[in-house]
Amino acid sequence: MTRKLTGLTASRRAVLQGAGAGLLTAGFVAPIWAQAAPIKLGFQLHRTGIGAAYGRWYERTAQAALKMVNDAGGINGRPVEIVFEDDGTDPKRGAEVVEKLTRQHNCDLIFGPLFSHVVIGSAPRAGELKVPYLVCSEGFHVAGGKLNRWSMQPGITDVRAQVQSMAPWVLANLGKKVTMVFPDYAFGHDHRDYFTAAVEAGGGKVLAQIAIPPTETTFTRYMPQIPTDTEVLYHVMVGPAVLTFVKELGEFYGSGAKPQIFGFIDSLEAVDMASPGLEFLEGSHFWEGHCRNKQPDAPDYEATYRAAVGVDDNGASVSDPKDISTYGHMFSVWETLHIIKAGMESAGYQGAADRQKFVEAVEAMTVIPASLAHVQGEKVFNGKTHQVFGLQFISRVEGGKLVKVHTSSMEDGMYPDAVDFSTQSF
Amino acid sequence: MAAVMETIALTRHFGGLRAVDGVDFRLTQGQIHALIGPNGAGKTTFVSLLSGRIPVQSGQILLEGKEITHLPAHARVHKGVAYTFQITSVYPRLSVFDNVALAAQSRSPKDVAAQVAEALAHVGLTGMEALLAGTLSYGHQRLLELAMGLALRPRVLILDEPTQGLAAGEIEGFKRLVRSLVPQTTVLLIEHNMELVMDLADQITVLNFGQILASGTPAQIHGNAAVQDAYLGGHHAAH
Amino acid sequence: MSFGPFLLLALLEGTVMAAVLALTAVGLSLVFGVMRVVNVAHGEFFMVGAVLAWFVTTYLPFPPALSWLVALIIAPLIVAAIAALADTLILKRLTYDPEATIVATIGILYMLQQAVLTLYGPDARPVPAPFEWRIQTPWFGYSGYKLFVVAASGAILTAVWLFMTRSRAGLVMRATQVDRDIARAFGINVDRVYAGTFALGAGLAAVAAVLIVPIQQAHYLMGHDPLLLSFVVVIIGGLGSIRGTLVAALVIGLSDGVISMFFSPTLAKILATLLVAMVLVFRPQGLFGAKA
Amino acid sequence: MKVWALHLAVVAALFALQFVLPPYHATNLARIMVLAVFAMGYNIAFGYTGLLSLGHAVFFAAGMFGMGLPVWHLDWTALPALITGLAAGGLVAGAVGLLALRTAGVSFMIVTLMFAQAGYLLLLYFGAVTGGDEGFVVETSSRSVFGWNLSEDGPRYVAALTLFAAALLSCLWLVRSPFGRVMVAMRENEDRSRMLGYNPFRVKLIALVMSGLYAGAAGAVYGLLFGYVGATFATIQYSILPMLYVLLGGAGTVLGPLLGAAVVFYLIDITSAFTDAYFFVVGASLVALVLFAPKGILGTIRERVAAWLP
Repeated sequence: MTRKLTGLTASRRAVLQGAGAGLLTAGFVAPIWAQAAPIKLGFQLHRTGIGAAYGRWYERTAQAALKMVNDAGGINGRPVEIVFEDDGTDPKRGAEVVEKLTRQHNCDLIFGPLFSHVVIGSAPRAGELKVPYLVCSEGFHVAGGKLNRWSMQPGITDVRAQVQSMAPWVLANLGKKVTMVFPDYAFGHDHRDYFTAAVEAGGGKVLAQIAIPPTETTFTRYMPQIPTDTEVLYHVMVGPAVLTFVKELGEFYGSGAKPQIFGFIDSLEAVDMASPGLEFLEGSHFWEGHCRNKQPDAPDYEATYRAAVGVDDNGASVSDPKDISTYGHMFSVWETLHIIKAGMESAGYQGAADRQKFVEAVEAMTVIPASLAHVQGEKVFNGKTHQVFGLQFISRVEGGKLVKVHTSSMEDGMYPDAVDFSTQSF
Repeated sequence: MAAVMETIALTRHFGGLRAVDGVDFRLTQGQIHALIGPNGAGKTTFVSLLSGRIPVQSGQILLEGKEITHLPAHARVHKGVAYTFQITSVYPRLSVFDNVALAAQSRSPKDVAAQVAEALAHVGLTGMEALLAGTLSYGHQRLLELAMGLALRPRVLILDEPTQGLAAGEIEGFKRLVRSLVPQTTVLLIEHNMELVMDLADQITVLNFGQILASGTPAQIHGNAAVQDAYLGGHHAAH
Repeated sequence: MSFGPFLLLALLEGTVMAAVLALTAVGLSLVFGVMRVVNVAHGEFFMVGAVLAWFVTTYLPFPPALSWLVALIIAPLIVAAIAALADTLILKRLTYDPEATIVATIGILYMLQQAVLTLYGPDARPVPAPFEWRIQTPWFGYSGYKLFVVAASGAILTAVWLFMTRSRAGLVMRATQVDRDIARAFGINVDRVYAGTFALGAGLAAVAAVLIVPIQQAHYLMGHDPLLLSFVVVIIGGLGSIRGTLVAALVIGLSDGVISMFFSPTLAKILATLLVAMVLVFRPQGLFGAKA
Repeated sequence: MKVWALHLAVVAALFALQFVLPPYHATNLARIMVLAVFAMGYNIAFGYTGLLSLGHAVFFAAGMFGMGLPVWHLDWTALPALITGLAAGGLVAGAVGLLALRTAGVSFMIVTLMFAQAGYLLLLYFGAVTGGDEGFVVETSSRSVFGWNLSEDGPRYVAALTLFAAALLSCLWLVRSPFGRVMVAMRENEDRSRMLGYNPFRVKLIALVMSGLYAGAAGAVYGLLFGYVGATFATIQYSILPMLYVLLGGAGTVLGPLLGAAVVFYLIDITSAFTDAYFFVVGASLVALVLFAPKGILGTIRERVAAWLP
């Protein structure tokens, strides 16, 4: 305890992991780093709790991005360190972790959280501490105006834009009568609200909205609620029971007639497409934030990225082909770190005093071209809503692999600004 | 003579066991009344019904002419019926003062300390206020129990086997104490110690198989052959 | 879907749920009945059983059916051993004081859960079913394995019932349930009976888990739901009454599928939870148990 | 006198600590003080009256949402919202108590657990009003009391300390009052207390409502000081934590909850740096406490050296 009260002890494990890459290359590539104090980035990580399956891959992606940034000379010529702190996927602990990263580890900024309730629970504290808080969450909370000027989402498109840009293609190619199955909490409600609106705007009809409680472990009994005249079944599930859901869907339809199936890859994130019981997905479609199976038209840097994060061409860990990554989402960590680098360099970031300058520098970003740093593709950042917009992919399951059949346009995902953070005070 | 407490056809069965079976009973104001009978005769059940620890099945209980049959136990205490337990039931982890204060403040929140001092003085435990009740000797715990009963300033004080486990010398003191309570308080005593009962009681009621076998003065009870048969059983036969 | 097939599916699902519930809850009921211990860690014994099944099926080089069978034997044995150890090291020393044991089993809950998190990790992992067989009706398909689960649960529950009513060990357990002191006076080693009962209760949870894990996934937080559901079943059936537990499992399993068609499932869960509270308040012997 | 001096000294020391501690630990201490008030409420029910509840999370959440919902939907200012939060904690405790107190012991634990679970699910079910699983942010503009902006470190610490001091001193007064004596009597022997003229149901209900007021106040202030209101605070974990704080610090001691909350907070904070399984510590301490130190830290100290400790 006394040791703790001095405020000096860092998270041992976190420093070992986070600093490892940076310090190694420090002596190697750029000897001047010997004098330069490192830039410390705090990572709010879902290492335990309900978000842990994502957290593991987010940590791995962050390590890979860190290595790449340090290998390329760090940020403003300074080495970079990441301090990881587990938030247990809990909003109370999340706010405490923001505090710890900022005040005990003296991190320059914080990034990385995915689950919305953690983001919403932690963002107020980040705002009070005036520390930039870059979330990798997909939630509509940032652009929805719920948070504050210190919170941004520059690494991944939000749910609203994702679902909205799916609607035109789904209506044109799969059918007009849609039934939606989604988890009965905020993330699912965003899907429900924005996809329904987009379907109706496109002349289609949502026949039924089936909300499933997040604690549910068996789903078959919900399936008779799917109207028989459904042309498209839209599904998105999250959490440890995702595989059960998809398997039971397959059992339910069996070899009988079934509607077109369109799912968000969230329903199968970190799940092997070759799992027994998933054969029925053959020919169905998925939204993908980033194509899990390497596509023939993939740019060169896609291979570099996969090698860096240790993922093979099928989206599995290179060390274990059954260990599937959260490939459709984890690029957001990679890209966020590169936004941090770009923002800090453009702001001439020196230390904590320049945090506001950093936020303003990110707000000033607009078009972000595709590159290794932005491996998922071209993006447009909206400085007013603090939300980035990007391209979305639709893939079809062919021979157990996800084959890209459609890329949305940037405009498909655009919607009117709900907030203008740039006019708010810091 | 006025009855302070009265029961009419009071009944309580447990399954097939008729623990208390149609008892009509009068407790006369200002007396020491003893309730005797063999083990299992229903004495403790009977006083539990009086004090409200066990709900009545049928019949009535009157306190100074007013019906209290279905009044909960704690409300009867406020009406003036106090009960001390067969097995010493002080709060062992609380101080002697707190034990008595709990009783005193239940009656009146005013001047608790003075009331406590008075009750402790009455039973001769003055000076032990700060001790934990659980550290007292058994005899002292019984006295403390009695002090708690007194601090309630009851009209009817029910003592369930108060001398059980007391040394002979302590019993003498106990007798003096109980005598000093009447006639302000009416005492109902369950006792096995016949010598004590004969010496102390103004009136005796004998219960057997849940019914009243006999009732009268000590002399009357002493001469009652039915009581001798039922209660003293083999002892009588040996004569 | 028209009403007939709809009902058929609801009944099928209800039967599976009832079987699973009965199997999960019977251990909890047994432990409460014999030992008067409310085992809050019951769900974690279930979870450990499922995780052990994953380890066994993953690391044994046998075909799925065989390695699953091995898991069905090994996992409950290991879980039972853990439970017996917990009983001897912790519960016995608390002399089975009801409130202290609840606090202690909450502690055991966290310890088991976190130990699994460390050794197994946070991912949900599938365990292959011993066989893949799908029944196709004209209206919907159904998992043949789920029907197997119903049959297996029935067999196991029958075995438990026979054990309790016919075997000497069962007799000893029931004697201890009636009166621990008298049982001791008759020379029954109550300590061993308790350890055995606790182990048996936990082992049954693990058996249920191994049966169910092919239709769910093994995950370190999966014990929460079975625990709450077991509570619901055991309390509505009457604490400690095994027959009541079975009846309640059947009623709740069958009605749940139907109820959640008409109400929101969250609302159904709220109502079930409140029902449990009300049963404890107003009818502590349970809805189906005999009056104590 | 010694007793009041000790407790006032603790309050004074806590006041002084804000100038000494590094800001990280000062904010932690502000959190700990509010959580300690929650635990004090738990202690009134469990430590003093013997009511072992597994549902206190719902009282804390009632206070939090009782404060947060009027601020969010009706644009209330902080002060009246704090009062509704406090009242919500007491009301929910009263409603739960009216039913749950008809049971005792193990049944009481399960009934309170079930009510709390139902409360959590209700928060999710009425997500449109409560923010559901995501919860909601309490706007900084609504977080001022008497012109003090509670989102700033200094005022926040003082506000937490004010609540803590008020709770500590009123708790001290309560347990040394005649009613405090009756609560303890109820814990020690309910049957005997009834025969001294106390209505057990009434005494326990009053104790539970006071406990709920403490928990509600803590929930309301926690939401206000840290700017977030969410349904996770109604989960079972937040019923178990105050129990752990109280068992560790010492059930039935006035300062135990503060000590317990502080030790558990730093146990988790420190061990999370070394292992993912930091909740193992929570489980192991629960087991160790019931096995080896059922009286907790201060309870043991009181027994061995300082019998005067309230």
